[in-house]
Amino acid sequence: MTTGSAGPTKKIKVRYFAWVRERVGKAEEEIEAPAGIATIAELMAWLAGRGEAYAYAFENPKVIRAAIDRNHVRAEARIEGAGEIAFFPPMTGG
Amino acid sequence: MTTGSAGPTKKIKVRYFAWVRERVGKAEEEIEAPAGIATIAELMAWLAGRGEAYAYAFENPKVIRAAIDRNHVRAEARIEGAGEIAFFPPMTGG
Amino acid sequence: MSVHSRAGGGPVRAIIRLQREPIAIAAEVAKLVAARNDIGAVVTFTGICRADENGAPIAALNLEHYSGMAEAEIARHVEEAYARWPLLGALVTHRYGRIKPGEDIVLVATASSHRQAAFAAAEFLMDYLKTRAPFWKQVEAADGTTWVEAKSVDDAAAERWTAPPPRRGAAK
Amino acid sequence: MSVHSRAGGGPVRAIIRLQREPIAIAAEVAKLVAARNDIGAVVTFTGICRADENGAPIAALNLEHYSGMAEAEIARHVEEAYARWPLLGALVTHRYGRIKPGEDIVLVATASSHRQAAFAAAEFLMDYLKTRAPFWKQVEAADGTTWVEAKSVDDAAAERWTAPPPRRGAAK
Repeated sequence: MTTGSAGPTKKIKVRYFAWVRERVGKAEEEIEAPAGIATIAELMAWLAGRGEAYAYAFENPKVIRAAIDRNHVRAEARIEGAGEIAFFPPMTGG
Repeated sequence: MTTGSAGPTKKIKVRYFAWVRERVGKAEEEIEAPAGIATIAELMAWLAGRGEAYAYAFENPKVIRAAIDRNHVRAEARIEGAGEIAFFPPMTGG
Repeated sequence: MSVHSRAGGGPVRAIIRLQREPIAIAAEVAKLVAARNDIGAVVTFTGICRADENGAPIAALNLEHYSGMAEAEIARHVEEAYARWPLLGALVTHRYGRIKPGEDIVLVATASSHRQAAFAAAEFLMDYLKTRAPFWKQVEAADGTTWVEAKSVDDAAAERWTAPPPRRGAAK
Repeated sequence: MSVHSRAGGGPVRAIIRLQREPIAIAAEVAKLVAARNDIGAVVTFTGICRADENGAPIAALNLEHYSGMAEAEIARHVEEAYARWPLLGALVTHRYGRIKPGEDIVLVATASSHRQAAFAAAEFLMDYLKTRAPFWKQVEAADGTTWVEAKSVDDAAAERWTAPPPRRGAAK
């Protein structure tokens, strides 16, 4: 999946936790998302298009939480400048 | 101090705690209150008439708490049948 | 004095102990959870003798209590806590006698499957100990002794519990 | 990982520790009150692995966490607790890895001059750990593993703290 926007792609470290990690099949990876991918929601949609495992992991993006550089963010958050983005289910610590 | 009522006096064990004990000058005693003394409030008034130490201890009966047979009671509680009556300041445990 | 009540020969339901000796907190709490696997939450409250009272330094606290009544009052409130929340254990240890700054005065511990019952019951028991259990604190300072006065804020805290508990959630 | 922050070289302000090892509760709590004489109240919460989840027996919990983010999240919430209540110490120890029934998962301890701040801060920290700290529990049972689902009652508990704290009484 690509968008119509021009501009260079950017490398981002992406980390997955709990069942998102299990479904994706890896704990972390470096990705190069097209420059047109501006938000967490758009990144999840783009990731879901990368194959069956990703489609399964991100089949219900509403339940998936995200962090940019270790801070919780909403799906609308812009990813520009992010060094590390993480996706995970709702937390169940304590 | 006596009341006009007829009837026998009764022996009651009375205990004092904290500054009530210090003012009365003893931790416990057996008393024989006149039969006309029916309530905790009346007993405090009667005790206050027994001398300077008692007058000092019971000078402000509103702040003094009481227990009959180890249960908290109000000043209006009737003392008939009581085996042990205790007087003490508000509790400050914990 | 110590009261151990077991419901139907099961695990310890309530431990109530009044003692002069320092409180062995870890050992006491261990008794609550010993040989059980249904407890998910333990809350403890420890009250400690501070080195000052209303800003003035103190040498010690002297704790007086009404033996017999104190145990009975505490036991009644532990039973009330059991009636209000799904508890799996409760423990109250209160010292009396002379207690120096830095020493423990009281330990309340509550156990439940889930955290909210344990927190609420511990607060409930502490509010009652502060206002209804027959203990009296005397401050011993360089210039003599004074009895600690009851605080209206403690009465207000205890008043909270005269209404039914606001929440009985199942969150652990 | 362990964070000890001291305000102006004074006593320990916050201890945050994530570890695989069992939690030495008594030793951890002792650090909070060590060499201090202004603490009048210590509240602890211990979360314990129960032998069942939703009624079914479990073999263990596997705790996954986001190293680095977890410490930072907890530290932020400890600072928020300090901003809300007059705390004199706070401690959070959270385990990760495989935890068997009966073993401790988490310890939160709070210290204050008076009891209400200590109780409120401990509840606040636990509500946040349950809903915001990046930890995930996986249940290991005879028939396989399943991830624990977040509970709406935990979210509701955490929501309580989005309003200013209801009381800041001075009762000990």
